[in-house]
Amino acid sequence: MSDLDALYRELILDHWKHPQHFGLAEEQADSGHSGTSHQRNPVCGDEITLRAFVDGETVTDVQWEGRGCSISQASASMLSDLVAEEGLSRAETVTLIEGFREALRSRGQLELDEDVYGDAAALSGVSKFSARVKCAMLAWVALEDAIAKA
Amino acid sequence: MSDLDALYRELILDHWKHPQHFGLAEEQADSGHSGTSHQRNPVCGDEITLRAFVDGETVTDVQWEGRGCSISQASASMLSDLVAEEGLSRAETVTLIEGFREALRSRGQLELDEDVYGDAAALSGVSKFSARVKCAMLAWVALEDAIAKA
Amino acid sequence: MTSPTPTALPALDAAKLREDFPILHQQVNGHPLVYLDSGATSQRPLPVLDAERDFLEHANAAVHRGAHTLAAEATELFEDARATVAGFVGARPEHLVWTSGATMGLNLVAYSIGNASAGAGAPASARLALRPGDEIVTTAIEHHANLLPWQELAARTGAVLRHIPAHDDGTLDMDAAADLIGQRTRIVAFTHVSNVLGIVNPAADLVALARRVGALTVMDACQSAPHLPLDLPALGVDLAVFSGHKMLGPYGVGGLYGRSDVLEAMPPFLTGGSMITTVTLERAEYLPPPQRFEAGTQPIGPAIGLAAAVRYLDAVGLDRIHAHEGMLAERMRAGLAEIPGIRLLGDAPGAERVGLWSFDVEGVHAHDAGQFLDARGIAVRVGHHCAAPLHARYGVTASVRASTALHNTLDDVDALLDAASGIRPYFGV
Amino acid sequence: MTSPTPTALPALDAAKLREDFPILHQQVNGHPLVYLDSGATSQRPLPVLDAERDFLEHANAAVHRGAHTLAAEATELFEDARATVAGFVGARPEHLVWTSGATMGLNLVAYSIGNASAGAGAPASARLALRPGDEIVTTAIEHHANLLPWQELAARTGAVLRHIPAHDDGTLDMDAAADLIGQRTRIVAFTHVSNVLGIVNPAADLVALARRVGALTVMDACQSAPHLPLDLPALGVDLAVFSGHKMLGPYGVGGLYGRSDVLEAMPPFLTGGSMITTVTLERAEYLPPPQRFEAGTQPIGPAIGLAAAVRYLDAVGLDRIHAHEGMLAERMRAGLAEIPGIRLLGDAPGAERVGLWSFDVEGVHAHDAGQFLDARGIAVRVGHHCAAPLHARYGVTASVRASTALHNTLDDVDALLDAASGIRPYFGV
Ligand SMILES: Cc1ncc(COP(=O)(O)O)c(C=O)c1O
Ligand SMILES: Cc1ncc(COP(=O)(O)O)c(C=O)c1O
Repeated sequence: MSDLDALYRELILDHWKHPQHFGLAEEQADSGHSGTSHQRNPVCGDEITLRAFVDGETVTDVQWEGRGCSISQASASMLSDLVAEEGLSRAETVTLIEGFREALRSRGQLELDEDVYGDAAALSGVSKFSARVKCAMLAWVALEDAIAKA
Repeated sequence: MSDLDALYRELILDHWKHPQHFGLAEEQADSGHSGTSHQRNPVCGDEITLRAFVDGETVTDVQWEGRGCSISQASASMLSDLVAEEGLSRAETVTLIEGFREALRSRGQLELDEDVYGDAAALSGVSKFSARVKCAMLAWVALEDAIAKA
Repeated sequence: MTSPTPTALPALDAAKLREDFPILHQQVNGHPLVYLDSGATSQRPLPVLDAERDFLEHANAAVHRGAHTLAAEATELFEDARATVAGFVGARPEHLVWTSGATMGLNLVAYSIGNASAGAGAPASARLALRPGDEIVTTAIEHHANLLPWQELAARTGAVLRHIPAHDDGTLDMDAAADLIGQRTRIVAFTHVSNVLGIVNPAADLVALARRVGALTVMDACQSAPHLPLDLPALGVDLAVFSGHKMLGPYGVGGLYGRSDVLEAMPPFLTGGSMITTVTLERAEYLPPPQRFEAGTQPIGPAIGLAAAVRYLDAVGLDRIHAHEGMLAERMRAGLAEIPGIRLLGDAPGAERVGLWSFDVEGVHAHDAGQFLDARGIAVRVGHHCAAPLHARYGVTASVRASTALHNTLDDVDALLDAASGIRPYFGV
Repeated sequence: MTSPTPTALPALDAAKLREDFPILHQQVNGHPLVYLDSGATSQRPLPVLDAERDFLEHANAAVHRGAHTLAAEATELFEDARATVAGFVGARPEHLVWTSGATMGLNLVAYSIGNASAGAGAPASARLALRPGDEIVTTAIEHHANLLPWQELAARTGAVLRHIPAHDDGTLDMDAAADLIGQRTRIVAFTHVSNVLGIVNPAADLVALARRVGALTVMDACQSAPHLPLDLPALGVDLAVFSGHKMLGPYGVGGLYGRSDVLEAMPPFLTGGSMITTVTLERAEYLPPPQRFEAGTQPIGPAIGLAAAVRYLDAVGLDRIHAHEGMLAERMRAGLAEIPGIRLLGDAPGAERVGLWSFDVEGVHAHDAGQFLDARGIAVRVGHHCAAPLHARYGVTASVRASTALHNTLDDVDALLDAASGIRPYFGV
């Protein structure tokens, strides 16, 4: 597998073309149970708006909209899938995000565990491309922020 | 003769220790017949105030006061001697100054003619020391300016 | 393409020039490096690297302030560099102010005018002062460096910022310019060549429009200085800036060219050592230009390196460079236009250009396209290239830009074209 | 001399270090060069020259804005350099802003506060705003770079500039400082080490006085950074500046250190590329620090060179350097004080110092004295060293300054002393 193919795994291109949890439902404007974050990558102008729904300590759903490169879009899609399906707690989600950040900053040293990260584990290859780490992180930073606000 | 001795000729040290035409007579404040110029070397803070007296087209006298290095002081002294004693015209003085400037900027290529420049010809050696050219020029620039004002 | 091809001159031999650039001789991701990012920063030929190093190994000293031998030698080299770089743009040494780069040069001008507007400077500075309602005209295609300083100046002074719009083909709307530049216009700031579009703007026409109303002209020559012959006094602009690192020279140095009367009227911007005549604890008096604008230790080594860079450019010949890069641009255009889904930004038929094209790949984000090219050793820039409003004008947030320099060959262009045709297939769009 | 001499460490071997400095191995006017002008600009050791050149030959590209391999590599090297240089002064990377030098750093601070005073910036910027009657306190011994920007800021805002006086022995009058720094004081700007006197000022005491009244502290660390161990966060200053070229590094780069909350509150100064989040034709929003203050292409090669310089300094050890230079200063003082007609400026008994002395030669102008020394291959600086008010304080317009670096040996000092004793005899005074 070439380096490029290791970056653009099948799974990533799939999520990019068929983004999950895409679209912010208009009627569900922010309540006590949700928080919204807007994040932007100043270099390329990519942006994301992500909303997290929290019930007590449990993150129940994630919705997002945005535009950007395949990595940033796929990452948002994979993250939403992961969090919404697992019914993680706030604390678990924060730990998840921290682990993801660490792996992506590892310059290829750390692999993401598929059992923990699901499809998002396919983003491990990004960590070798330091200029793309920000793209992959965008949604995760947004989720971190959105949960803090919810 | 060492390079240093070529710079600090006997004659220069003499003029430095015994400056000619030094002192601005208070009673003779600027009239239509004189012009005064103040010049400063910003690097070292050296300064000179020089007054030129002009009768019609003839430069009749030069007086100056100032402080600075031996080169700048000797140069002022020599210049005053030269101009005051020769009774040069404005035009001749300007030509003299231009020739002096050219020689000093020649990086050792041009020698000042003793017949024309008198004691000031001893300043030829300065042209090899580019950092000192400004010192030697200070009085000459002041005279140029003072004549223009007179 | 109306680029002048001086048939009298033999074409330059880019393959031979390449040998002077050590960085080009490497493999990237298993392919020979194809450097098509000179618009961001150029690579340095050996004579530039050597000039700076020689200076540092043999003559380095702080200039203008010392009498010792090294200091005198360094001062001469530094002032010779000023004369050389000034001469490169047709100017005299006293019309060239050293800066740390183009961004700094444009900020210098804007802040100096801001200071004049606040009452600083000599009586002559009053003519530069802006009052509320005065207008600053720039264009819709500027690099942020020639936009933000004017936004800030307008905010500080109450002046109004207006923009000459661009046509869809990337050329400036000169009819609109003629309407916009009016009695209230005090400054017209424009780029000679956009770093996204590559089109050479009609500088002389803009200068004429500004002159008609007595407005000051400020030209961003970053993307023209290394690519075409430039005679700033002949062009008639009042002020112009360029960056060393974009013209084969070092980082950390640039030039601000100014007409005597304009520089004379400008109050100081940065203050500190070496730009004063007298200083007391309470107040300071300032030297004439260019020193007035050169506070503190100047980039001495980089200035000497930049002089070597313009000597290198001059030795090759700006006419030949312009013709060569025009030829590369022509081939690039022809090839890119044929690739399905690629849209060129600023594809104005017949416009004079430098060797630079930006493009959008339908369905593929610029970052992904750039990554794909990089995997084949091709270095291009992706993003908004510090010209976000221009990209918004074209309905995109980012584009891919391939920019050439005198060392690029037709092989480089062909490598780009070959790889670019693979982008959309790879991503399956 | 109370310089700490860490007896645990073996003294540094200056003669060995000399070998790393190519420029030192030359004859000047028939004598081996004795470089005693590091206070003006330091010389660069081979690892610094090589680091910059290696980068330019192998990894050069514009940073932060590109996805291609060279750009990614250059960005990593550039940000690693930031971490290295920040670490050198005890700080974290996000607290270090690249500048083109100390003069630029001080102007950045003064203009940013000026912009805050004019209403720019975030709500937090209001706490930096100056109002008429507010006071800026600096000292009577500053370099023009730490005086003129404050004069200008005072003039722009209506603030009042006051000066902590110095005793005859060159130490600051700390009783006067305690009186001057009061409720109206908003900024206290001082030099850590004067470039004329060489005395290490009581920075921690000044910071304490400023803190008492909630004033911002700005420290000029130009002449301390290369000569003694520096921990800026521990010292407690809010902001501090230094210049690369004075600390074995390249021209064209310097650092501004700032505490997070202070940098956060400061509005932008220079505007342009790479410091924004969003830009439209009408307005821009700015990135957080440090990027907010880094408009345009940064001095990438020089930053990488500066990182190599501080690694070199660190490898030798700042404690050892401080002890070594203190020893040179001691010998210099003893020798100069014995020469009839030589008067040392700032001869404070027992003061902690760096290896630098300025002196006046009775009856001989500094220019002439410097010329005489140069004829013997000894490079010293003559003039007011951009500290005219300090010289006025001592009743002279110019002085001779001999300043050392880690490569200077006792032989260098002895050569100076031997030659200096010949000055007055040569000029017959
Ligand atoms: C104490 C001090 N402050 C500031 C400066 C200014 O530094 P630069 O000229 O590198 O900006 C210098 C050096 O000239 C200095 O010695
Ligand atoms: C057209 C144009 N103007 C200004 C700039 C800013 O130049 P610098 O970043 O060297 O200050 C650039 C380069 O980024 C440019 O391309």
